[in-house]
Amino acid sequence: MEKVFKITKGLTGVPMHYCPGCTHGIVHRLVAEVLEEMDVIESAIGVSSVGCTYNNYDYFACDMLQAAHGRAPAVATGVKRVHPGSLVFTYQGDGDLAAIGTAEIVHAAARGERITTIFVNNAIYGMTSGQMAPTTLIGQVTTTTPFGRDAAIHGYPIRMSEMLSTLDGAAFIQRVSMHDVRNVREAKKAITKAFRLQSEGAGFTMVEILSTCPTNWGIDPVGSLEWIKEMMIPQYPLGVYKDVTAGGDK
Amino acid sequence: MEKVFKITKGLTGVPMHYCPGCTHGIVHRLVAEVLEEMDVIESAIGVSSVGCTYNNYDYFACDMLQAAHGRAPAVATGVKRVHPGSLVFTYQGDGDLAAIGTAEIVHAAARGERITTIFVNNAIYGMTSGQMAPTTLIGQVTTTTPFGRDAAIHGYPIRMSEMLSTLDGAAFIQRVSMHDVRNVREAKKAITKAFRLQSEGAGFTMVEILSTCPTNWGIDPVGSLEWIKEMMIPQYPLGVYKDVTAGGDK
Amino acid sequence: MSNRVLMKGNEAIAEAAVKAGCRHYFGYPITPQTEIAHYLAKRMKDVDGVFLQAESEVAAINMVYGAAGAGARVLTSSSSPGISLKQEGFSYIAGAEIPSVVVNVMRCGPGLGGILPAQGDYFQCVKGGGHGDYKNLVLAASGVQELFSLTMEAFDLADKYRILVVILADGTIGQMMEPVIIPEDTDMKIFDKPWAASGKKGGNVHHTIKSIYIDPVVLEGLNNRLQSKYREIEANEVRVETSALEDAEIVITAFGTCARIAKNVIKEAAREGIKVGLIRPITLWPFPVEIISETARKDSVKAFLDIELNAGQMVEDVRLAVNGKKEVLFHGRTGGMIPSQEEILDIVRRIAGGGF
Amino acid sequence: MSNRVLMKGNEAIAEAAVKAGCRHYFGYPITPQTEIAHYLAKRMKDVDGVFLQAESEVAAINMVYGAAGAGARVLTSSSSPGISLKQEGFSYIAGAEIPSVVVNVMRCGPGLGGILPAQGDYFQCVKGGGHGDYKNLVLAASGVQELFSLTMEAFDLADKYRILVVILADGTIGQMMEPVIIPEDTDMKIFDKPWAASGKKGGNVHHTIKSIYIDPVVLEGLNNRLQSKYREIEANEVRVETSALEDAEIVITAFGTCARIAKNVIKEAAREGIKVGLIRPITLWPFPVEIISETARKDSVKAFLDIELNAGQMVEDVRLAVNGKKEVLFHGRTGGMIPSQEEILDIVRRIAGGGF
Amino acid sequence: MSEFSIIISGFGGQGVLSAGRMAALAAMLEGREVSWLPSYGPEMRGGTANCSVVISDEPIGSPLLSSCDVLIALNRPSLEKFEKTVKKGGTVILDSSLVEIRPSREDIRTIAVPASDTASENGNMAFAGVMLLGCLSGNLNCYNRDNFRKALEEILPAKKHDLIPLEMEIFDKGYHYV
Amino acid sequence: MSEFSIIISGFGGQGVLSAGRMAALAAMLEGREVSWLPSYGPEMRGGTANCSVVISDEPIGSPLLSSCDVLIALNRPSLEKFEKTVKKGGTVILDSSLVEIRPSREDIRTIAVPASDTASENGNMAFAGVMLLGCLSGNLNCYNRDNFRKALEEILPAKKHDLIPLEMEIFDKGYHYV
Amino acid sequence: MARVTFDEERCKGCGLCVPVCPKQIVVIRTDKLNSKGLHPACVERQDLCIGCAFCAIMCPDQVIEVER
Amino acid sequence: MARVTFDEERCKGCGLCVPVCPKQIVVIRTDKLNSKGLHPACVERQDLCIGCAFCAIMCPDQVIEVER
Ligand SMILES: Cc1ncc(C[n+]2csc(CCOP(=O)(O)OP(=O)(O)O)c2C)c(N)n1
Ligand SMILES: Cc1ncc(C[n+]2csc(CCOP(=O)(O)OP(=O)(O)O)c2C)c(N)n1
Ligand code: SF4
Ligand code: SF4
Ligand code: SF4
Ligand code: SF4
Ligand code: SF4
Ligand code: SF4
Ligand SMILES: [Mg+2]
Ligand SMILES: [Mg+2]
Repeated sequence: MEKVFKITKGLTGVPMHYCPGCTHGIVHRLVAEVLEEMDVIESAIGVSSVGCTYNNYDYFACDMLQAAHGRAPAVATGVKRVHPGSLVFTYQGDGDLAAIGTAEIVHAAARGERITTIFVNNAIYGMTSGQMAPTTLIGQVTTTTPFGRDAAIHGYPIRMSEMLSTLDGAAFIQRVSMHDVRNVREAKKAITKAFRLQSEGAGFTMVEILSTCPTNWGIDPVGSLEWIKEMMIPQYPLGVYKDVTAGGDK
Repeated sequence: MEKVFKITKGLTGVPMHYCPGCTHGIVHRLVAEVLEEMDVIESAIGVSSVGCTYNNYDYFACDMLQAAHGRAPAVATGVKRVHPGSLVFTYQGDGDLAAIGTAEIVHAAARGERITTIFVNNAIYGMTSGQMAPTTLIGQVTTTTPFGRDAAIHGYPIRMSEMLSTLDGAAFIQRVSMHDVRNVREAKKAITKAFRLQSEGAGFTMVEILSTCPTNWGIDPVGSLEWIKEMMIPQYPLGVYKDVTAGGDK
Repeated sequence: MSNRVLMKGNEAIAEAAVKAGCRHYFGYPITPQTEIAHYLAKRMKDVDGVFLQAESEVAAINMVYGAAGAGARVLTSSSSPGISLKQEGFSYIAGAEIPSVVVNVMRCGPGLGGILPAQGDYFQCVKGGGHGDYKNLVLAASGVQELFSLTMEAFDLADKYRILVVILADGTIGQMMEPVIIPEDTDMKIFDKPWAASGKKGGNVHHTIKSIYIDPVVLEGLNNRLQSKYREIEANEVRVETSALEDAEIVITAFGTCARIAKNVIKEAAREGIKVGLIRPITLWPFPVEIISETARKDSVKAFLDIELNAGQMVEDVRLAVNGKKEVLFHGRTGGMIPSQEEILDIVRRIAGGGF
Repeated sequence: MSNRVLMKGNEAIAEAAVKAGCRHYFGYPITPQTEIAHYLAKRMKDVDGVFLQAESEVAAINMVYGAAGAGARVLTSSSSPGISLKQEGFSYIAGAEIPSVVVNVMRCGPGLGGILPAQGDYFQCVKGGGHGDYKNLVLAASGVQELFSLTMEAFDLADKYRILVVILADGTIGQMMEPVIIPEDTDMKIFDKPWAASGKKGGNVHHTIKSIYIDPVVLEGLNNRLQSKYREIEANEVRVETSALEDAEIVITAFGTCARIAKNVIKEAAREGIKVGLIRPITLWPFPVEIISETARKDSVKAFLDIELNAGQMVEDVRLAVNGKKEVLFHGRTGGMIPSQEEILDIVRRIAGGGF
Repeated sequence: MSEFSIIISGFGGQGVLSAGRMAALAAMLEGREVSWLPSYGPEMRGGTANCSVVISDEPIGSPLLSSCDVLIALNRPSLEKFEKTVKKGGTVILDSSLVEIRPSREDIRTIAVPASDTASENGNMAFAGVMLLGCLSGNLNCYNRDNFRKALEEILPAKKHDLIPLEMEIFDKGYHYV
Repeated sequence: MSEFSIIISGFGGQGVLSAGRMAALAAMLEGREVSWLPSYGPEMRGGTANCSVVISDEPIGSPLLSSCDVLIALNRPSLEKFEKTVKKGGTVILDSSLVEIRPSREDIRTIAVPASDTASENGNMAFAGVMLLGCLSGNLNCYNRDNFRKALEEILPAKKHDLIPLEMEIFDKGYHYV
Repeated sequence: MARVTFDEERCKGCGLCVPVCPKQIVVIRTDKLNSKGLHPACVERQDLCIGCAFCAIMCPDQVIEVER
Repeated sequence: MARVTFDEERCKGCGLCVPVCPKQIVVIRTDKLNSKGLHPACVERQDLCIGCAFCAIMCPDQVIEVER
């Protein structure tokens, strides 16, 4: 018998601290598997951000820097300009990337910075106990929208993939989801493509990943997958939003 | 005889400090004329930003706040939430709005904040002596791109109107230009519409205005108008990018 | 005593702000002060107020600039890294003299550090983390009831002096619960704000809120005016709690949580016959210079012992006030560690015995 | 003398960085230091370096964090409001112990203020404008040649101690031109950076650059380590220029531009028979405590006079060092105003006459 | 009783923080001075949690405890971690349904209450804490039954008020446990 | 000459800052210590500009001047503003083509040079400053002709080097002007 | 023939692996607690396993390895 | 009949008003300096002015008023 599924060397093996059923863990594995498959664990440099994944520098086997909240793209830019030959990626949540870090991600994309952003959108601030994120859905109850997000007061959810796709520096942007096996596989393909395009110097690449937060959504892990499908995907349609290697943009 | 063109009461009359031929001056007059025509000089509140227009609080006749570099939309948000009945506008340059202030403008738009942003795009940092702006054209020589802006190093120009139009909170976004009489008139119509939609509570409104910087472009004032037409408009096409009152978006 | 309620420090801040007539909150989440936002997200609805989660701390402080510059009572809150991001805003608010109230529930640093209690932002908030010459009025409570009253007062002080008031608490003060008596009717002063940019409202005064002055003579004029305002505050607004100073041989200086621990130490030490007193600055700025320098002049006093949750920050102000008259010793813990009563008692014993 | 070139202070900083092997610059424009960027935008091309204009000061300092954390020598530069925005970054860099060099060519504040020279960011850069306990190594030149050498040294100091070094200059120092001798060959040390996150390069050490430690014991450990590093720097790296201290009755303390003016004053005063000396801290931190406290102990010294382009900041460190032994007087100008030689001389005369 | 300090400790999900809050509230309603201080931190999630409660007839000095009069331990790691902080002559109240070991010290009193078992027998495992708080009250008199009931009423949302009689029943079981 | 201070002042576009820089550079090439300090500010644009130059045989104290040995005034407001800063016995060199008034003080020497007129007669209005610098050199000996030429060569971009002979001609006119 | 192995100590009992198993052989052992105090998942009838690895793909905690 | 008035003291001589005049009657007076030291614009043949206000619309400095 042969191992058809084994734990990737792209991870250190340190047990992760995420809540039971939080799909951040799946995303980590996918990224790590792609690092292993591309044989870049030894040269890649990752940037952790501030969110529940603040300490994933302990989980990824490559060299890692922990960036200030929202600033991972700037940190990654610094890293990449020093090591243009290394694969450089950021791992960021929706609060990190779409709120405080808006300017940094927009400008990394506009510069066509040759980095890849793994953007985990769980429609909430997980780490700080469930406040509204820029991607929180209209009507969603959070600790800072106790009566549900009301567009008239708190504004509308931001679709980052769509927004960043308007920038010329963005080479590849795809939105994927963790809600079932097929989509998890699709996500891995997207990450592979993003990393590959990065190595080819195509420009800025990003994979937006719809992910669960059972704890702060107050939904059990399996139900949370359903919530992605039923509630999130209508607001955040999956697909490729930018692909310089394709004929045109979606 | 009747005055067919007189100096608007929307301006204080204080002589402006802009360089000869700088079209910032025209933009000021247009905004002030609309304030006068809408009879809101007494109630409107404007927010100056940091750029050559840092002190236009002395030029506009309404109450004004001077905001930190890039933060005018946040300041205006604070003002508007206190005085929801007042017309509130920001006046920002391309460095201010599209570089350091990226997060603030994106989120004011995403929130559908009921303010109007007058965004003066002159493809350069005027105030600080001609550095590259996010909107600087590829190949354009500036004090920080002495060999011309090179996309591979400095990235691509950002089209803010297009980018912000992807946000649901944006009610009206139009790009206009100062390069001739017809376009100046069109600009005034756009400002009028934006202010009107704001008073109707439609959401965030913005008018992007292509404007000259003869001093830092190193082109005489009349030649600068030509440069807008020949060089800037191909990169920044004029038109309405978002209009919730229209059938669809452009 | 029946109207006492058991409240977290963070909740007390939030409720006190509402009682003080604050109807606008702008903030960005960060531990350990998120309860302020959670509380106000609900509470502002009752009072027709505005709770707005900003996109960042930078945006939040600039929303404060706008809303308070337009005449409202406004609150924002954050914790250490978030307060660092607000430093440009602090300086602008000082320059434009906009009354504002900012809460900093300190966590441990530097950098991302940790979320446990610390007092490492004394320099930042008291000396000036932003650029240029300015002062914040800094209030430090050591219990929840006091936090409640100081928060209410903060709004009056801010309006009175057109200054930024920082409520500086460590994580312990923000997270702990104690009984609070909430005043039914408040006698909050109503401040006229003729300077505010609130729309000329039919009048013809053109209001501008700004901190830029191109002419150096004029800008120096602003600075001189600010400095004399600061001297006035120093003269009028010092608040300090002292205890057992009369015959103290050792005087502990401490604020917030450390002062609470010190009180236990004083009792214990007294039992052992060591006379320890306490000076607890409530206003960190204006700093209680006078009482400290007076105390330093007393023959009964052997030494000062400054205790902080940091590597030594307020101790500089204590030394400046003592001005060489007595020795000023320091004991600090960092990283979220808190000195135990025994630990301090031990130091006190050694000082009393001459062996520190 | 033939290889002397006439250079602006800002240009000298830029060229010195290149000479020191710095090949990465990240910055955001702001007066009065834009010439650093203009110079490097050209110069980096010659040396295959990277000049990148960041989208903001916040982005710039975080690019520094990344690039220096990945092992490179990196420079950023800004002026007062921009430095305020970098304070979170300063604290992160301190926590992660990333060697970095940051230039602050100060302008006048607070707020947007003005662009003329000032020294109002002393507290921010020396005491800690960011959160938590940390120190920057702060170098203050008072001439262009010195600025050149200190900038070069800054990179060595940063690498040696894994610390953020601030080159703190006022607008005058940045804008003025003086002859500079540019060393042909430099004996810059090459520092091994085994800690850097530069890709494991086939090795199997997993490098992480971070400032977060959840366990308070561990975080206190980091803090203790940082503090002992700071004590080491205090012991080894103090730089100070003194002049005419031997028999001085009045000792002026001043840095940067003010120290230049003071030198003229000393000459003039000597002509009038008033003995004035100067202590000019070159490292603002570590502060030259020893020489000041020694001088304070001298009987010949009557008083100290601290001169700054602010409302009184370094004077606190002078007072801490003097520790009550002599009076420390202060004279400051703000808003872009610079005290004239006559103005200071007048004060000196009054002190000498006992009437200040 | 002039000053009285309690540490309550257990797993994250066991309601340790709100148990402490209830005790503090009950004592406050009795007219006493109280303070409650939680452990907090990201490691809280899933890990252990504890809180410190001080009840006093005078203004309270430090809410931080380096030693306590009573330790209420809801799991084994809590007992192991905090046993040494109990003052000489102090008390350990432990949930014997979950904690199989006993304190090794001789100078303290131990009350082993089968709280979780009793609570689940009475229909709700979550009320184990209430039984221990009853035991605390019965044995150490820091708040009375009435005030505990008032505290429950204040803390519980209206829709859970129908559970109060059951909780008081369990409280009484603890109260009379020795 | 041990220390020698010059203020050069005029309108923004008149090349006042680079004139000062040329003087400083020429003196430096002569082996002297020099400092040059510009006025700067946003009001510069279109407004007036000035710079301070100190030339010395010893290390220079302050580069900031509250008084000067020589004032070179290229417009009337400059003369009016800085006249009082000239030291007793000092010198004012002014462009008499542009400045119609004369200093009111008796204790200073005035050299009125028709610089702009001479320069435009010789084909380039922009060289007025060079004539005044020539006058400075001829009358006050702070740098010699050769070093001034070298300074020009260093400052001017290669493509403008063909103008140097013309500039030196104008320099000489200033040099011999009294 | 296929084999699936669960590292029970790493398991958090989230149940994501349960519904995706085409053979419905993955269950949460409510009768057992691992040292984290959580109920681990396990496979009930190893023999039915087809080695599709769906369970492993959905597991966020690197609990599962699959051989075939 | 129309009249156009230039406030010469405010004028910066930028020339933006010159090419837009359909009657080509606006000129920069290179022979004259205002107190800012700049050459102001003026209209040469008032009588030809049609009051279209194009000049005023393009003027950045509120120099021009037009009557008709
Ligand atoms: C400057 C700063 N502001 C705020 C915080 C507090 N904070 C930590 S994580 C976080 C949000 C996390 O949300 P997200 O990025 O969506 O990540 P998630 O936890 O949901 O994965 C915030 C606001 C901080 N650490 N630093
Ligand atoms: C925090 C901060 N950073 C930088 C500056 C310096 N600064 C002033 S204006 C400006 C850019 C202005 O460019 P833009 O917004 O395009 O306006 P323009 O002058 O072109 O109209 C900059 C970088 C500042 N004042 N504050
Ligand atoms: S809080 Fe939410 S996002 Fe964070 S680890 Fe738990 S489930 Fe995942
Ligand atoms: S510098 Fe440019 S943008 Fe600024 S006033 Fe002058 S021409 Fe206008
Ligand atoms: S490998 Fe497939 S069949 Fe086997 S247990 Fe896992 S999901 Fe079920
Ligand atoms: S998905 Fe993984 S962690 Fe979750 S129950 Fe299954 S094996 Fe355990
Ligand atoms: S109003 Fe029209 S016709 Fe008259 S001067 Fe102006 S542009 Fe020419
Ligand atoms: S456009 Fe206005 S400022 Fe320019 S030349 Fe004409 S009148 Fe003068
Ligand atoms: Mg999230
Ligand atoms: Mg611009």
